[in-house]
Amino acid sequence: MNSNNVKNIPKMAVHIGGGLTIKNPVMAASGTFGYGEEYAPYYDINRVGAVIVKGVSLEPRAGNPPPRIMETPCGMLNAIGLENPGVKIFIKEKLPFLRQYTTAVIVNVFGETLDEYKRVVEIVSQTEGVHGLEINISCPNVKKGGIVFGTDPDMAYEITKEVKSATDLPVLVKLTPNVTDICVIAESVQAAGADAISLINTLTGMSVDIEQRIPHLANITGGLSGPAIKPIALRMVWQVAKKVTVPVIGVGGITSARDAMEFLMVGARAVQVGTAHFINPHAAVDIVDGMEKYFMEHNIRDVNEFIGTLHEGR
Amino acid sequence: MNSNNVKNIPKMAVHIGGGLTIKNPVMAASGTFGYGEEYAPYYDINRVGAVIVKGVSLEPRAGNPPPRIMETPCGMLNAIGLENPGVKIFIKEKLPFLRQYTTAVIVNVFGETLDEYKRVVEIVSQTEGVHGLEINISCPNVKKGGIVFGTDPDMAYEITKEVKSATDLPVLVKLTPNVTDICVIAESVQAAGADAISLINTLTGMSVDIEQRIPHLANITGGLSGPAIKPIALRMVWQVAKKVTVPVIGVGGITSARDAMEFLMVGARAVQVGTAHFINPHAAVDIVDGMEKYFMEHNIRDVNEFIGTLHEGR
Amino acid sequence: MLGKIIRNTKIIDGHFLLAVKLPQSFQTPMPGQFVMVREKGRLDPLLGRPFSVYTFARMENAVIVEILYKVVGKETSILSMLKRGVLLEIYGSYGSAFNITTNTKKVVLICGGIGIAPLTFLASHYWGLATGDIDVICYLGATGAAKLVGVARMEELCQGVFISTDDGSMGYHGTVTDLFARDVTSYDSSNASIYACGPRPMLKKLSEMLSMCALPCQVSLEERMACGVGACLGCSIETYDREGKSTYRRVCKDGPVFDIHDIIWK
Amino acid sequence: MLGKIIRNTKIIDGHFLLAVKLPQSFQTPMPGQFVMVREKGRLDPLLGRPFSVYTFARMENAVIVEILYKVVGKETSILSMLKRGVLLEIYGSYGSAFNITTNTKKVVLICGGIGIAPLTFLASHYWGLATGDIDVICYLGATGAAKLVGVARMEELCQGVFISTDDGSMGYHGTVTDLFARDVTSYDSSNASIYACGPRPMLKKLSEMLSMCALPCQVSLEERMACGVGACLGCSIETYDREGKSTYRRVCKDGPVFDIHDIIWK
Ligand SMILES: Cc1cc2nc3c(=O)[nH]c(=O)nc-3n(C[C@H](O)[C@H](O)[C@H](O)COP(=O)(O)OP(=O)(O)OC[C@H]3O[C@@H](n4cnc5c(N)ncnc54)[C@H](O)[C@@H]3O)c2cc1C
Ligand SMILES: Cc1cc2nc3c(=O)[nH]c(=O)nc-3n(C[C@H](O)[C@H](O)[C@H](O)COP(=O)(O)OP(=O)(O)OC[C@H]3O[C@@H](n4cnc5c(N)ncnc54)[C@H](O)[C@@H]3O)c2cc1C
Ligand SMILES: Cc1cc2nc3c(=O)[nH]c(=O)nc-3n(C[C@H](O)[C@H](O)[C@H](O)COP(=O)(O)O)c2cc1C
Ligand SMILES: Cc1cc2nc3c(=O)[nH]c(=O)nc-3n(C[C@H](O)[C@H](O)[C@H](O)COP(=O)(O)O)c2cc1C
Ligand code: FES
Ligand code: FES
Repeated sequence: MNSNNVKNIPKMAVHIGGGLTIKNPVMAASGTFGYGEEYAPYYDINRVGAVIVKGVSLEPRAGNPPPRIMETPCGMLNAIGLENPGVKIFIKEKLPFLRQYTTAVIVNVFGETLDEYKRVVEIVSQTEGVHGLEINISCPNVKKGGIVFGTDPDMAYEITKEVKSATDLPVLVKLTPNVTDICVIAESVQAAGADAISLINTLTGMSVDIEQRIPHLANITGGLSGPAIKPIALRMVWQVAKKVTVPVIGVGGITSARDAMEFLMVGARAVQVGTAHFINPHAAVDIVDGMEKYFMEHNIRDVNEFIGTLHEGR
Repeated sequence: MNSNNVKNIPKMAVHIGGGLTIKNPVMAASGTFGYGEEYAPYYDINRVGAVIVKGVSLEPRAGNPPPRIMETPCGMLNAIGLENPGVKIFIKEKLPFLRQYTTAVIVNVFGETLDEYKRVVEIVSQTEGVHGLEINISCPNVKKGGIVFGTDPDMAYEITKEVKSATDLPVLVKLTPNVTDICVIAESVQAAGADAISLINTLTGMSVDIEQRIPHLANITGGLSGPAIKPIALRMVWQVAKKVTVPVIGVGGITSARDAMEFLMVGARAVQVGTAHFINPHAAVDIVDGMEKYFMEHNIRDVNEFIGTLHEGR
Repeated sequence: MLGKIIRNTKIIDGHFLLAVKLPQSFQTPMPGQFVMVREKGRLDPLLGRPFSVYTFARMENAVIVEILYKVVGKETSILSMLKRGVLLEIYGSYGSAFNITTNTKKVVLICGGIGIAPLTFLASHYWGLATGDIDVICYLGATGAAKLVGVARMEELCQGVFISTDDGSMGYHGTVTDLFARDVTSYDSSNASIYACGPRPMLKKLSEMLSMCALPCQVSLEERMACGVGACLGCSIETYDREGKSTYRRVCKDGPVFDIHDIIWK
Repeated sequence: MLGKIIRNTKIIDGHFLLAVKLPQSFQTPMPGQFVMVREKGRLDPLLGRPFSVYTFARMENAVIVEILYKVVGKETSILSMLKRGVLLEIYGSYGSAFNITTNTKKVVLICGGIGIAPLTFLASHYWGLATGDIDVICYLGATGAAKLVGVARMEELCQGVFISTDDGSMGYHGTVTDLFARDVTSYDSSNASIYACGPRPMLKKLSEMLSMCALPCQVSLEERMACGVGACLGCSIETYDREGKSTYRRVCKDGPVFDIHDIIWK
């Protein structure tokens, strides 16, 4: 019985575009996993498919003034403001830690200008131990940041093109959900050469303290993440997966293996686990385990057999 | 003490545009309160500021096949498909019931063409006992329905214009949140003559049954409502209230007096209570009571003193 | 309306009996009617869940409603862990009730699994009629002996209780519809009334069986609900209208009790 | 990590003592460190909440952590209603600890309200050092006598406990910083170590007071948290870096214990 089970361990590897195959379809989402070190005491990073590090920019950024987070029903708002030590310190001080693992390291990058995007990408691409790039064209927290790029198909196209010309690494482009038609943006970045599309980033939200009559966040608005947004993320992944040919990576509100499988079923090639880490530091590994267990119980031998198997008719 | 309290009962009336003043700023949101009859056994409808009836169209509509609803984290998806008996039967069989109350009756209307909108509006406007119209340009459930109008500023302008020319009733235009820039749409409908702006309608979402490998809703996608969306609704109301001069009416995830007051504080002139009715049939009245109590405790004599009092700086 | 849990105990594996104390103002339910239940203050799960009234007692200083429930998902799991003293929000009584008639000789109850709950309440009403000339016969189906719930109470209320199990571990080996099928010809449309509640496939099969004879049959249906009062149109199902055309009806308001032949089974 | 509630009892109005049994693998906490706590399986409230370790015991077959908490909002209200046997998700021990030194003669603890929790754990460590030549003195402030919590335990661990209440209902009439101000000159920077925890205005005032003398002071700060491990950058506060320039530091990872003079008080 037992040896039989071992034989039946499902194949979990997935190809997420640009020639990059990861060992299983569960990644840590950018900004929720730091640079890996913080969560390393809680589980073996080798167990997840990829780690996407906190967004990195050309220069260091201090981020927004506190308070930066607030809880909302089944969700949270954050206005970190893309605080990061800048690409140079990232490479020198943060990246070496992640090199010790066999897990793919994907560097999330952003900039305030096309040129900045390009320059960060160039620097990261010359560095060893990086397996892919995720381009954040969608961060809603910084006034001059990603929001403009990610909501306009032409600018999204331009950035993608620019980034692609600056690197040989696989490029995941991460979209913002704060748009009228997510498919237009997705098709645009695909046309510009994106190797994969990650979605969604956070939805812009707000919350106020009626006693003090002030917003809970110093930045006034913040990005909504967590289970609350899962239905929206799932819908967008489903829409986009039908429209594009490149792999789609689903993110938004995933806290369990079942959540993750919902995304795979509507067509995501892989998923990212974000806010769930905060409520359970082992979330990503628990999800890998839960998925493997489900596949074994249901005699699914390869996760690729499961992806996109939703029956839309009744 | 007691007589003092009575004297201190705060003034709750608010003007919500087009000359329409309602007795307090709490309304029942369209589609969540039927035509009033269903909730009448649970509280005195005279206690709320206005009742907005389920969306009415020119011809009867059967709605979407079941299943039509699914719960999500702190929210729910619905794909009712705007089922309604059509404007004629509505006027004959549903409206008379609501006439017995002193509460304002606002009729939510929609159509699939400009002409349909206009014709429903004309018919409703010739009817006694209607105090205002709410134009749903935002329902995401019907493929050929409101979604197209509400996401395009020009079409939103056109409908509003058309509707305004067909009625003397105050016209609330209800916006969809599934857009890149809610302010553009809001400004557009204001320019076309909208007397007030209601927001938000539901966000498009989805949920799937991984065992059966089918979407939970027969319609595949549905509209997300409930506490989960409150931060998004609040942010949009805040943004729009800063941009337009007409009254803004906040709706989305309000379940308590505190929630309602958050909306007033960011600039909403009134609020609508939707999904909360399902979890507590007295929700709207409880909110009126809670608000009055809060105002008395905080020595606020008129709700209008409270509206828009958020301090944005720190 | 707030109710306080006074008992919430496991009856058999995965099935609980919940007793809630409610204020006097709680409206007296009729068999087939249901209540919407949630834990006070919780926003996740958000919506209340419908449960049939299993027993009801109005006393000098309290009203007590009992609910017999099966743990199947999110809310029922949470419910099963709540202890005495916890407050629930309970709204009701909602929905249509079974039509109770004295113009009958044989009342036949066909229960699949937890479908026994509303039919037990119905049986207690026939028992309460105490006419002496109506026989209440109950057919009770479960997947196996270990899943049979509420038998003892049914036996107290009925003149006959016949059991079937899918695995043959008790009573007739087969489905409850098959068990009933063996007797169906012994009932006469002029003096028998059938009531059924259970999983949809069971009711569908029953409907097919009964389409061949003229026995009147009322069924209680289940559907996901939001409001429970007919306002949201979320629980609609396809039915035949008077002219035989398809029309949506709300399980919460137009039902949950329907004439079995009005339903378009899918 | 799952922990089981073994006790959760009200100590005084609005304050509870929670004891949780954890597996042996739970890492031994140091004074000042905290744990993130939530009810198992709940998604609303979503995030865990940080609580200082109040007491800790590693025994043959279990580890027991005690938390002293005050009910202030959503999660703490829910916590206060949980009964023995309920499962909690507990992660930790997180954050920096108070620097414990034997190179001191007077340990001064300044506690505002529930701020007594981490300082009690600290006191027990000094008590455990059992050097015999360190005096632990505690200044304890509360709004009123009825809100004083944890005094008895503090008294067991300290050489002196001085109480202040805002309303004068017990001890010194005034704030705990005012009470301490009367004695501050009696402490000497060469042999006294100050530790403080309490509401921000209290710590700010203390900081101003201490800016005039050279007494070393460590404070434990509170901030809303998401991850608790330093990954989300959600709990940052403004501090001075080595060159005296403003820099953000994470309360969860770089703190919660800071040198009082490193904080930019707002
Ligand atoms: C009028 C009526 C009376 C009912 N009476 C009883 C009763 O007396 N005892 C009892 O145990 N149950 C009864 N039910 C069923 C009960 O409402 C569901 O079991 C309950 O809603 C499941 O909630 P959950 O959160 O545990 O499951 P979920 O996590 O919501 O869902 C688990 C599974 O149950 C299905 N389900 C969810 N809601 C319903 C529903 N309303 N009806 C049918 N299936 C559903 C889901 O599709 C899913 O497959 C009744 C339902 C109705 C409509
Ligand atoms: C390192 C650390 C140790 C702590 N130790 C203890 C302890 O031992 N005992 C104890 O009772 N409390 C302690 N706290 C405070 C405790 O975390 C908060 O009281 C708790 O998070 C409130 O949760 P809630 O859901 O009840 O309140 P909410 O509903 O979230 O908020 C209620 C009010 O409390 C404020 N608040 C929320 N979270 C925090 C927070 N993390 N810090 C300060 N204020 C907050 C909110 O701004 C709001 O005004 C500690 C906090 C930190 C950061
Ligand atoms: C605290 C926090 C910080 C984040 N920082 C980044 C970031 O730097 N770059 C980025 O692309 N996304 C960032 N995100 C977005 C997440 O990667 C993810 O897209 C989003 O949170 C939705 O997923 P979730 O609901 O699983 O968290 C951040 C999210 C959170 C909560
Ligand atoms: C079941 C249901 C039906 C609805 N029907 C309508 C409708 O007919 N017309 C409309 O403008 N909005 C409709 N809405 C949207 C609500 O009026 C409201 O804008 C939305 O639900 C957000 O508010 P809430 O979170 O308080 O429910 C419906 C919402 C629900 C849940
Ligand atoms: S549940 Fe709302 S109409 Fe039936
Ligand atoms: S709470 Fe996440 S960094 Fe401190």
